[in-house]
Amino acid sequence: MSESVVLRTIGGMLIPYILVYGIYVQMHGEVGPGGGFQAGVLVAAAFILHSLLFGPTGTMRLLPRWFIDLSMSLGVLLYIGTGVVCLLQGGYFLEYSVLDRTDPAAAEALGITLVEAGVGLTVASVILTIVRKVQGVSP
Amino acid sequence: MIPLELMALILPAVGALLPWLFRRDPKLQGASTLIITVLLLITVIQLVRADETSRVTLGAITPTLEFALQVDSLGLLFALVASGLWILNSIYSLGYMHGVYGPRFEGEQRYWSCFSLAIVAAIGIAFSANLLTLFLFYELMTFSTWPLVTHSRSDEAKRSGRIYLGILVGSSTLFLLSAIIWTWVLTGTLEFEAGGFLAGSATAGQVSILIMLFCFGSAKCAIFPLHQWLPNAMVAPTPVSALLHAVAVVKAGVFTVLKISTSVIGADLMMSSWGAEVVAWTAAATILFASLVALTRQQLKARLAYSTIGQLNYIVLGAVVAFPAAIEGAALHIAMHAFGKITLFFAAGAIFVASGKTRIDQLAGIGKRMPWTMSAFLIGTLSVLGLPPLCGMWSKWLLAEGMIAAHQWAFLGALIISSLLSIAYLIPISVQAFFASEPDDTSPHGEAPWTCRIPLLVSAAACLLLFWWPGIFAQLAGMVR
Amino acid sequence: MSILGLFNHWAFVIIMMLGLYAIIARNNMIKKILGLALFQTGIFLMYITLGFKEGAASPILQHDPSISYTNPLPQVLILTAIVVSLSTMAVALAIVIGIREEYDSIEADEVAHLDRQQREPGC
Amino acid sequence: MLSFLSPWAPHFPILLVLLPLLGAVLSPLIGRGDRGWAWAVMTMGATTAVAMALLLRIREVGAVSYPLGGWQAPFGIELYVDLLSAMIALVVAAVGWVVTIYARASIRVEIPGDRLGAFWAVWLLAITGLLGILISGDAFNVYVLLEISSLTIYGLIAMGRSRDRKALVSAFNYLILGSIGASFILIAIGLLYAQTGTLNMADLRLRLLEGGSEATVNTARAFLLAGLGLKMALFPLHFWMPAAYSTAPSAVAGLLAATATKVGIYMAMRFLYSVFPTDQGTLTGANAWILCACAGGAILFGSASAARQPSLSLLLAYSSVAQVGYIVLGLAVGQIDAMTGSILHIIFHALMKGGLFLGAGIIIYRLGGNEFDRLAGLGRRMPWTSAAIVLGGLGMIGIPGTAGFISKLHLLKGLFIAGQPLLAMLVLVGSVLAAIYTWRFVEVAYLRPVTDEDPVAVEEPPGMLWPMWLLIGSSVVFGLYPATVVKLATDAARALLGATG
Repeated sequence: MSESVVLRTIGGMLIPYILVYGIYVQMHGEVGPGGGFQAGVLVAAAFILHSLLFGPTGTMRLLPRWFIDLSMSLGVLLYIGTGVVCLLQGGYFLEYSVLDRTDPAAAEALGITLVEAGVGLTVASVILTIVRKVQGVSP
Repeated sequence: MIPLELMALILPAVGALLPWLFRRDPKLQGASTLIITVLLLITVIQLVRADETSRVTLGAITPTLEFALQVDSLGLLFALVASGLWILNSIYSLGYMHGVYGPRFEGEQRYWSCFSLAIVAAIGIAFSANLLTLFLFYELMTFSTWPLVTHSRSDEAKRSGRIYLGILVGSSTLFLLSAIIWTWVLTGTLEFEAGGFLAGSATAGQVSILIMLFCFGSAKCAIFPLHQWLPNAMVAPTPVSALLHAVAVVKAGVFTVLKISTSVIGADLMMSSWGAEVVAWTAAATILFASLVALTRQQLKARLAYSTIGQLNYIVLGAVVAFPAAIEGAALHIAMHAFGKITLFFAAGAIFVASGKTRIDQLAGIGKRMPWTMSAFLIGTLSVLGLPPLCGMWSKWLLAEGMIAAHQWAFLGALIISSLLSIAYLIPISVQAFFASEPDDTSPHGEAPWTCRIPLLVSAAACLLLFWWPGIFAQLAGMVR
Repeated sequence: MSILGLFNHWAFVIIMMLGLYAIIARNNMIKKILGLALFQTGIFLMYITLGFKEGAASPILQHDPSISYTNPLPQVLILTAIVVSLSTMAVALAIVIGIREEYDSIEADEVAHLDRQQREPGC
Repeated sequence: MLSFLSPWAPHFPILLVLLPLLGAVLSPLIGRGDRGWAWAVMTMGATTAVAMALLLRIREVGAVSYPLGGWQAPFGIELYVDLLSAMIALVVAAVGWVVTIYARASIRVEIPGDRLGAFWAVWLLAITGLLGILISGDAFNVYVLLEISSLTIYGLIAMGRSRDRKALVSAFNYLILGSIGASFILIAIGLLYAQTGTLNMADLRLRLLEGGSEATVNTARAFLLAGLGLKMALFPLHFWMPAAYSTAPSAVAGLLAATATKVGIYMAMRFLYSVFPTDQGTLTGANAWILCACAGGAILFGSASAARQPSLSLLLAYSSVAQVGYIVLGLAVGQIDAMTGSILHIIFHALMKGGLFLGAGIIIYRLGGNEFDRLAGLGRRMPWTSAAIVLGGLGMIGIPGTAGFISKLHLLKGLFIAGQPLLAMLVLVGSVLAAIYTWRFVEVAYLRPVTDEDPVAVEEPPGMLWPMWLLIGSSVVFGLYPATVVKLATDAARALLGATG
């Protein structure tokens, strides 16, 4: 935890921008460089910065362990769920185009966005978990 | 309807389970085993009487490779001997084990159970339809008799158990199994066939090597230098030595050799191959060697064990010389030697139960205290020597005839010399027992309990009767050639 | 083909061997992990250089059919491999933390020594 | 039997990984302890059913391909399941299921509640990775899935720390070696990709057959073999295994012994025979000889070391080193019967060694460890456990009537046909050595008297007993009635070698 007021103030100001940038990378991943992995790391970085500035326990209060665990599972679930919905729609696993048979192109976009969202969620929470383990913050 | 062949396997297998079911009641354990033994003998007799037998499949590895049973005359001979003597031996076991180890000895269930399993193995070996099945039961026999050898759990028993298992498992996996697989690769089959099936599929050199692998692989026949397990196995309780290490286990070894000679390799190939000659010379040497060693052994059971080694190699010799008369003699010797030798072991055990004596020099004058036992011992001795009017004569006669027919004078000489030597190591025991005077410090004792005495008298009587009426045994042996 | 013709291979092999050396020669477990990371980075470099094409654009779709792209597949693969490597680091660090908790040391020889000590009187 | 699954039939391959993955993800939400366990058992049950159905389907219709996302191979990522992979997948799933059932009690004593964490999730994820390797038709995906299973396995081994802190060290060493091995595999895949420009395994084969730089292909094969050798603990790359198996929680040891190294061997089969070009279906030159030498060394060294270990777990682990040798020997000879023997041994050894490690675990559960000093008189104290261990040991020797015999029979036949009687002798010598190490246990358990201070009878928990007997018993059943499995394995071996002919 940093005692420096400068660091705390400036750092605190940075966090929202990092988050927004993360979300941009996430959403833009479908058409340009980016995607769930990168976005997840950026989002996690924001919270790591938070924990460096305001102490691990502070971040812990913000994002409790059960929440991180949940979002870890939910991310993968989102990924698998998209695939399973494709299965149920009669396609192959992760064959997004069957999500909406009237407009396959839009369905592709929808599918990839959902999957990437899942990846992002999982990556962010996994990285946070790893960092907490190293920080030695027990639940 | 369960086929009789299968029945003969299932009965002793059930017999192996019963002791655990009746673990609370030792009387019931003995009684149930006895009932099983009688049922088994009846089954085997029914099989002998049956005109036709069918092939019974137990399991299959590939469509052409099965665990299967098929009865033939040699197998019936062995099964008949094993199951018949099992009855006597079970009665004897009751008397012996309770006499030596007390009414509820430790490991009682294990003892009865493993005994039954050994009989399963013997029957399985006798009736196996192919080498694979034979190997299955051959190994089952090794592993089921190990707990009997180490029954006392002493350090000596442990050491003997290691030698027992080491030689038997080592030789059977290294030699027998590789011979079996090699045969399989060469011929594509493992099914026994009268007259052999190897001819035409293997070169002379391969046949010779196979013969040696087979014969040294079945180390249960106690051929030199793989005989060491047998004297070591004498650490087991005497009923085990009597039935297993004079009859079932060792005869399984020579049975395997005989079966391979007649039904895998075939007499013609046997006679022309140098491998058979190597085995024959080794067997002849073993016969003489064992007889000489027997002379030096003062432990009664050890002397009997070396005598067994010699007698077993008569059979191996007959099997590899492979002249019809020699084969018939070898087959008959399986039965005839069994009756004689089991009598001797029964007597040795009875002496131990009654007096606690194990050494030959302690037996002076014991004939007066145990007249029944020692008379039976004498009969057994004479039968093993092959003197009329006892059954051991027939098989030796035929073996000698075979050697003469094959012009194998050296082997005939070995037979004769070893017979003379066996007179030297067996007869003095009886002479001493009846005619020497007892040392003064002997504590008085009488005969062994009747459960020990009856089996040995019955087997002694059988030695006598089978001379006059060799009947079914001679017939079966005659069919082998 | 000259020796330097496969310049990228030389580079990746040298980096890998540096990593391997660290794994073998360093006693400190964290340094071993760093060596492992270096080792894996060498391989990533090999993959990425595989996809390189002189004068080609990075593989971002542009609406110009004449442009030639570098091969994107190795980069995608290596992205995955980096994630795998990251997870390996995470697990490795977690285990080292555990070792530190149990043995109060992260020097390989000290830990081995403690294990031996434990065994001898334990028997 | 499994007809209700038939509408899903085309999707069996993906379901095989999807089910355990879903189970793993949901498991933290379900809960720890018994609820997590029940969930894992259900998941594995469903997975096993799918694996069974997949095998039955493949027996009917032949190998199945599944394009992920509908992208057809070689452009998309393909799942490819043939007889070989379906058989091994069934073994992994079924043994995984049985061990999961067993794990309940043993985990409870070996891992304290606060360390339990996401145990069941990691456990299921490991199985997901192993199953994934088996059904993947894409070389790079094999690598990723291999790492997924390996990483989870490192974690699972490390959880043995509560019983024995050495578990952490062995997990660390395994991690370092395993990662180096995986990196070698990654290099090999990279070289193959550089040579051919494809990652699809079937496509790789076609393009490699067209020719190309032999040096690149050979280098790739060398890297692959070194990497896989580490993963499957092939002598002399086996150091990590005894330490890891003997310190891991006993349920984990059972799972690993039965499945993890087997999957490594499967990969070797897959790559060597259906990716790399072979000469008439056999390996040639240095490849074959190096593998044979390693296998021979494994058999002799593994069996001989097993006889000298101080505890049952270590004995079993070294025995595994030897058994891997048998399998690799059959693989290296590349003769159809030998290959059948190898495939059979993968399956049967999984059953037997899995069962044996479960037995060793029961002893740990009750006596706190399984050093031979503690096992005196075990035959009377824990009769059912000891009997199962003896039976499994007989299988290791290859006594007829046990499954071990069936596989060794085929292996030996293949070696004889391939004109390698010396190697066959080596296998037989290995069997004799196996008899020695098995008998070491037998003598201690049955001949050494119970020491006075110990209570004579020890209760054997039924929840652990019957999974062990299920594995050991099935190995005996397969020893007597192996026809179906042998037929399948022969077909699989023929497909594997014939694909190259």
